[in-house]
Amino acid sequence: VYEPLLSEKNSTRVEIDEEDSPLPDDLTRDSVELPELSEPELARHYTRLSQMNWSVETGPYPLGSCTMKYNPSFTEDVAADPNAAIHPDRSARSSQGTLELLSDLQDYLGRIGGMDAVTLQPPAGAAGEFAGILVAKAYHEANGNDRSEVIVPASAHGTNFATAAMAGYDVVELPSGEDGRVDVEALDAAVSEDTAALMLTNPNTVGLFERDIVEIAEMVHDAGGLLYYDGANLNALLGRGRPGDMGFDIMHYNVHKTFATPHGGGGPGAGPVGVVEELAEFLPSPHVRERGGSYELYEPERSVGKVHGYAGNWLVLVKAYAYIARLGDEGLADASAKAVLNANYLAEQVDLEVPYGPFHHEFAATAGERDAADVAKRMLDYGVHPPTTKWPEFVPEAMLTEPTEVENRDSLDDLARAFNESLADSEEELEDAPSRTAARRIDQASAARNPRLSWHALDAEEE
Amino acid sequence: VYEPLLSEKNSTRVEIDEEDSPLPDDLTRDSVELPELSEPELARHYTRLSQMNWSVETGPYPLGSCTMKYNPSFTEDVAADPNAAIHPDRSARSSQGTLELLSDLQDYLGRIGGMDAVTLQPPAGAAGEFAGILVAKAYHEANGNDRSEVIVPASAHGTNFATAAMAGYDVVELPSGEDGRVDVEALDAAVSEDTAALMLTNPNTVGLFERDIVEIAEMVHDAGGLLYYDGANLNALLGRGRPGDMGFDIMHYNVHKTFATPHGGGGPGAGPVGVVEELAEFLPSPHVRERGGSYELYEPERSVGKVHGYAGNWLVLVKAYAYIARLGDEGLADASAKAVLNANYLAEQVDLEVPYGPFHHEFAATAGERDAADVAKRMLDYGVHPPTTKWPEFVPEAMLTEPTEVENRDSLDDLARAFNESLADSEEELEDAPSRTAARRIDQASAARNPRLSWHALDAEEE
Amino acid sequence: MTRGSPYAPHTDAETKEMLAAVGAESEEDLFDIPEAVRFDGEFGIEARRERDVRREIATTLAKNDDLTEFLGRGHHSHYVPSLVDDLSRRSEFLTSYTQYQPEITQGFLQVLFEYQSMLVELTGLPVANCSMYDDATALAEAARLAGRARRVSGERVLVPEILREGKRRVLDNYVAGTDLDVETYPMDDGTVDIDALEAQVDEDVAMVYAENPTVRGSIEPRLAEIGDISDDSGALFCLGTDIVALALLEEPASVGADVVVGEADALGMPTSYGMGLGLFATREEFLRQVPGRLVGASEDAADKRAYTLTLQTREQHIRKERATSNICTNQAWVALRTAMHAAYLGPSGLVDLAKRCVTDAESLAAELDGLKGVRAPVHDGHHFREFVVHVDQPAKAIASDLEAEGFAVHVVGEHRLQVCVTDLNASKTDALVSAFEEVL
Amino acid sequence: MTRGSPYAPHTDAETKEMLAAVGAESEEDLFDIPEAVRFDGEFGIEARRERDVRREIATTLAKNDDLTEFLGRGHHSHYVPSLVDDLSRRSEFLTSYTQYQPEITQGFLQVLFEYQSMLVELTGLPVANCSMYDDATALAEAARLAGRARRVSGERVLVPEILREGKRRVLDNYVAGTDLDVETYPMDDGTVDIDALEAQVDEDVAMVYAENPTVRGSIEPRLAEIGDISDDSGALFCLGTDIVALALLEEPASVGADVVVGEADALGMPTSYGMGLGLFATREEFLRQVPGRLVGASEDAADKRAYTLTLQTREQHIRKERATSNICTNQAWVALRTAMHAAYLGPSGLVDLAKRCVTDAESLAAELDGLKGVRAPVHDGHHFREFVVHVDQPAKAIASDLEAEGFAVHVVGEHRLQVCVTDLNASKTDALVSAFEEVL
Repeated sequence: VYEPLLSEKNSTRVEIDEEDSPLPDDLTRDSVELPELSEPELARHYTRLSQMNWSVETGPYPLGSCTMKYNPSFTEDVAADPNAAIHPDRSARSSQGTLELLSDLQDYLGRIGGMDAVTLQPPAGAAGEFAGILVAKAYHEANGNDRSEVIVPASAHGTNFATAAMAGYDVVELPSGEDGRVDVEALDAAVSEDTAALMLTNPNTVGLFERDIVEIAEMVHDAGGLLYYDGANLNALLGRGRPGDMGFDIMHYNVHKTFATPHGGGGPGAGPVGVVEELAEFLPSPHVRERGGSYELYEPERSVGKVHGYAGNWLVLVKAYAYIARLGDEGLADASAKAVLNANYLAEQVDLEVPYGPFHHEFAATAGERDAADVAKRMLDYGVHPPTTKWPEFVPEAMLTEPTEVENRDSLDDLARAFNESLADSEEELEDAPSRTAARRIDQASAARNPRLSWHALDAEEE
Repeated sequence: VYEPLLSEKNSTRVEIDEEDSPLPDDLTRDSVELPELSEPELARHYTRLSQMNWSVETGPYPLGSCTMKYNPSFTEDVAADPNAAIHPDRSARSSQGTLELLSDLQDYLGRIGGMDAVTLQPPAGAAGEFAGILVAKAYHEANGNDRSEVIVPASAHGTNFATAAMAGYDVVELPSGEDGRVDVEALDAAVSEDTAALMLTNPNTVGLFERDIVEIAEMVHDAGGLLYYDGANLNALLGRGRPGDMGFDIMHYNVHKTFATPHGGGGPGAGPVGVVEELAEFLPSPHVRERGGSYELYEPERSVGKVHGYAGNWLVLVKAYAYIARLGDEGLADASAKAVLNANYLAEQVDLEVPYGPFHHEFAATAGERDAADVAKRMLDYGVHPPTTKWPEFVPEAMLTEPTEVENRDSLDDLARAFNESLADSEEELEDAPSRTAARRIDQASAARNPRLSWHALDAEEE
Repeated sequence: MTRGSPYAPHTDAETKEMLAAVGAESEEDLFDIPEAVRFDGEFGIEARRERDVRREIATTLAKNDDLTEFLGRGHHSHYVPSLVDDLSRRSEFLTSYTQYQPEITQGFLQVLFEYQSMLVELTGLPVANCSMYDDATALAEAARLAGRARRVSGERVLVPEILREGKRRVLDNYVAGTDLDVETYPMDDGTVDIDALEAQVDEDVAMVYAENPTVRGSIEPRLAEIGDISDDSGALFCLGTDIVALALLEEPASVGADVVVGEADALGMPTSYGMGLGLFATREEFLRQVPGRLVGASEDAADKRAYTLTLQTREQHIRKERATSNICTNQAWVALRTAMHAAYLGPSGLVDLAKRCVTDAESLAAELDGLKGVRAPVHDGHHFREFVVHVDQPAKAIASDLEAEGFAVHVVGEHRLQVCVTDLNASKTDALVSAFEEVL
Repeated sequence: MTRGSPYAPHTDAETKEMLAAVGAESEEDLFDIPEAVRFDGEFGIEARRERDVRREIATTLAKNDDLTEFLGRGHHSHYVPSLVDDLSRRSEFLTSYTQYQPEITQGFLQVLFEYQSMLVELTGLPVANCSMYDDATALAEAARLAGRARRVSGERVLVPEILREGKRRVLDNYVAGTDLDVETYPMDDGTVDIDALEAQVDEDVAMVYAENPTVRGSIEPRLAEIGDISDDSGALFCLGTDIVALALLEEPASVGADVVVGEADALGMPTSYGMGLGLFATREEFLRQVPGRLVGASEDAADKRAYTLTLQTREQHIRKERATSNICTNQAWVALRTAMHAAYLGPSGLVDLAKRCVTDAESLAAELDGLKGVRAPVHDGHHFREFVVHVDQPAKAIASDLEAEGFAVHVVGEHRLQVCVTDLNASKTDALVSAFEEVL
């Protein structure tokens, strides 16, 4: 299966001549050369390409830490409502519907996370982290209390490190404890009056609940620091534990993980941020609130300003609202229960050691003597998507697996079979994998060594 | 690629007990046993099945006489308008929008076919034929002139024969002339005062225009018969010839062929019927007309009654209207021009004899010594959909090919290559074909010999 | 790009080259049409941009009043889950043709096979076809089947006196070319007058047709007796119903139905101005007399299960004037949607939905019955979705006034309305009752 | 089915068996959460049926007034062809993840590669990434890139004094953790005051940012000079623009732009309350400083062309605190839609659309200028899509009155409005002019 590039189907140069241009020549470019194709050709192009793409509706997608849940199609209809298609610079008076929905979603998220105020502005989880750390920074500054460090466990998502650095903090990396959780003694050593915040995922990136969370929170708070919750794993806890109740001061939600908005091949997501009452005045601007039956936008008193040019990924937020409303208390709690059950059941069926536990919605198996990435490639040959591999790093040859609640037992058994048969295959078969897919193993090194990032680059190479 | 049946995924028996039923036991069944599956499971089931299906958006679909054009996706949006979702028993007063659109479409079709009045009720081409023949019958009866025969060329669509028989007529089959067209002498011999109608496709089923159409019309009319136009090949003539101008009294339109409404895997279509002024009073009931700025439904004076329980396939008609409005005069004429150009170009590239010409939008090549059906199966291995085979019967080993206007030259060249490479392959390869598709050659004889028409039948067989 | 069809991909240069390749000077050269019948006029239809067509049609359709419909009588709708729209619109389904090359159309064939299987389960009959146009044509085809397959020499087709006009008129047309005659038998309080029917049935009856529920929504209490009466005289018993009713009401096979017809589009389709999906199921004995397409299981050359259209020798493209029907294009895509919706509901959801059709109708009838000058339901017994309402005042006037209040109901007699309730309008029944109070 | 999530497929029986398989008695047993922090309360969120959620949200959104918007200022929309909705909604695209297993995600990778290629063509720069969140974050990332990659030792980032507030505030936050300082330079009659800029630029300037068109819709006439000034001092020249403007206005590479940022969602997306698609393109020299994802061509083991995410060592999941940005999830699906829309238009359609952005704005300005008490455009020179309008009366009052008439425009000063026209509202310009007359 090979679908030519658009540019290989047609390439047409359109000249921009002064005579039929509304602009003088010196304000315009000379020409544009792009593919000129008809609608039927494009329909086929993209239909074929779509069929060359794995997705949640194709089959299991057990990428650990990515939470690839089923995305209910009705949420797409809801977001396609023409009344949702409004400009952000409209008056509040003429956009009451949008503001009401945003306000309701702020409220829902607050209840789910145990947070007092929620901003919906961050357009992705990482942007949420950035907004959250800006809030922490502003809080400390407002207290005349400049702090220079953010503590991040070694097992944390890369975004935590990058975000802290982006906000100008020094990153203090906390090694994992022997049981895979935060080493409280190491934390004690790391925490100081320079500590602006500790960023924590709970359950952590191998699915373990940080049992010492109350103690951890006390330690950080005693030192005047704040506790930041990375919401990437919230799908494990719905209805059973709330970051706000555990002592977290700030958290972000990944609505494309926990609330089933589609990942769209890498985005758009949305990363709302919840904070405790004390921090509400620092939230990004504008914030939505109800006043006397109508909704308004306002700037929180000590707002950190903006992390997005407008109001974030509105259409994604609509889908998240629809999902939460569809499930309600019972559905959300059940989603987590089944996500955790599935992870536990699958781990039981897989012939691999899982060094750390008890885990929740995901588990980090170790491929042991095998190369985890090779095993993953071989799994492609068995018709499933493999788990996240070689991460987190403290698990050797990690295969971080998160089936989510949407698989049933049959499909988990299929997944397990793919694991086990891959593991039983020879080293040669693994290195040669995938051999049954349309595309064979792709040379990543060559792509990086000789970057060809456009069809222009390919054309140049051919010449 | 194999996707289990729904029933292989789950089978759940739900009992209907008197205690929680709103009906007494003797009015209800005992139980229902069907698959009980969740939304994610169904989404995957149907997504996978869809990927096991050829379609216009997958690639070329040159089925002769089927006119597989591109179906513009915007027409789906138009038909999904909530205001289109109304019940047929509404008052005319409250359904003016629907009536206006129907009236406008009647008008458009009349202009395109050169007809004076058009009914939109028939839900498919064959139903249109039936309505048309009923009109002819009613006309003759109204003239106190019972006639018993309908003349149909041997090369005609099977529906023509079946329709005439269904309406109670004896079918007189007219052999094809040596040039592939109507043999005027044979027609002369066949026409009599028993002739209710001659049903004709023009261009005919091998793409030839019936050059003697004026003479043919005269012969039939002189004998008191009517001339019926089968609209299956209208895509060849748009803007260049109108059945009404050629002497046809009645015609049907296949909107899923000519006006690009999707075929939907076999339906729904729509088969509007146009007639000349003299026959308008016989059209099915109700008919739509404008009176003083508003639209009403009425029963034509001598209406043949109904061929559909309500108003036919309304949503299909909306799509047809949208297509016609999008193209307009120039677009429709261009569609035909390109359809004819494509057929001629493709025929030129294919290493097969085309015994009859000049053809228009389709051509009947002959596979000669090869089995046309085997060649077709082999073409599947080259990644295209083959033409209609072994029909019409007067062309030996016919491969009736209609690329339509939506292919470009590259794709026609690909098609030609598939033809030619298949033809160059060995007899063995042909008989073994397809060998590269997910499903291999399917045993049709066994399916008919041992009919298994439900999962119940498969279960019974296994026991 | 060239002007002309936006869906023809040819550039001007390409057109020229292709013309050259076929040895023609212009596109017009390719048309072999005698001068006398060449059309050189114009249709006078102006091409419009996509967005303008969308806007224009939206504007036109917006002239349909925004009414809450309590309408039924054979065209019923329930809430169609978004999943059905989303998946059925996938172009591989929507833009495919009849499955004449089964090797590359297994997906659609399997869905149709599953559709057939669901109807086999629901009717209890072993053969269900892929679809007829609607309930009316399905009934008409059943009568023709009875004529071809008849076990007796009779020519009479008996139908209830209370029958939707559209159905009756289609039936009349379909049998007009045969020697069959359609007669009615009487009803009693909305359901079959069994004694009268029995008296009317003789050995010259080819088919007895009854409905459950009836067009007035009555649930037929003595179906098995109708089956027996038919069977005793050698007539075929044809039962009319719909796909949701099948999930709760007596199983057709168990009451002796030989053919089951009716509407299946109550699942899978929005209200669509009468666009339907004719269901058609029958006994094994009549397999080769079935109209329309059938999908069967088979094996491919690698011995894997596969599906294919089968028994095509019944059909017009092979059998021509001796075909069982002239049907070619059917309602395949509607059947696909209906199968998806039924699968979405599953047996629990289907049965629940059917139960609601009984209870919602009962509640609404009781509420209307409480109004002065209104009696509902007019007929005794149980109802499914709909029922007849007696109003002391002229029914037409009431209906017209209700329309002004934003509600549509059927007028079925001088003092009779008919009201249909489903999950789509169930939340508006209070408003309907208030509107009745308003206009009475 | 179990109660609970409609999207968890487990039957009760299955759940029990699975619990048994893992040796747990109940689902609760699987949660290792200390008593102290176990949540046993309720959210108080009631589950609703699909149709009820749809109805509820539709009802809420219907509270947005039905206004014809003449709004722009960085969030622009053009008519999105149905094709884009249809194809982008295909679940294989919509429900897929980042392409970490390229062997089974070639489809999405190729679309992103094509998106990058289109931007390479339009900007003239050889490197374009897969997307940033929006124009504001793209600008902010450009400043950070300038900080990392700078050729000079300077810390100053110069931006025009007329800049959308949202952009400025995001920029401020992104540079707050660096040693960069943001300063403004003056504008003259809506475009860059070249002399003032030149005077301000020194060797301590890391980046000069200019926009074409500006936020007020002015087309910048002296871009190349800005490029030269930047180049001479060793500063990076960052140009802000949008994907439609790129098709007509001067090619960024030809005026010396080192980085191009801006909005690409003017194609592919409906008006969506500011949801964006940040475009980001730059010179080869800064390739390893680029934030976000890049798709590159490569070969598979069978030597066939294939695509893959590349140069990932720039990214947070590998480089952690030394990453070029913390961005992870981006706007990939929006980029896919934008690529589809751009492909649908083709070069002719794109250029035509861009020309209309000039002519439609000119015509509307001229019409408004004809009204008493109105002057438009306020700035001389050429405009793209939008322009500033002077009104003698207070702008707020006029805007509010226009809103009552059904039109939305921007208020950008005490006596200044801003009006934006695209193909979506072009048919309503007469109505807007009439409304102006009405409210003046």
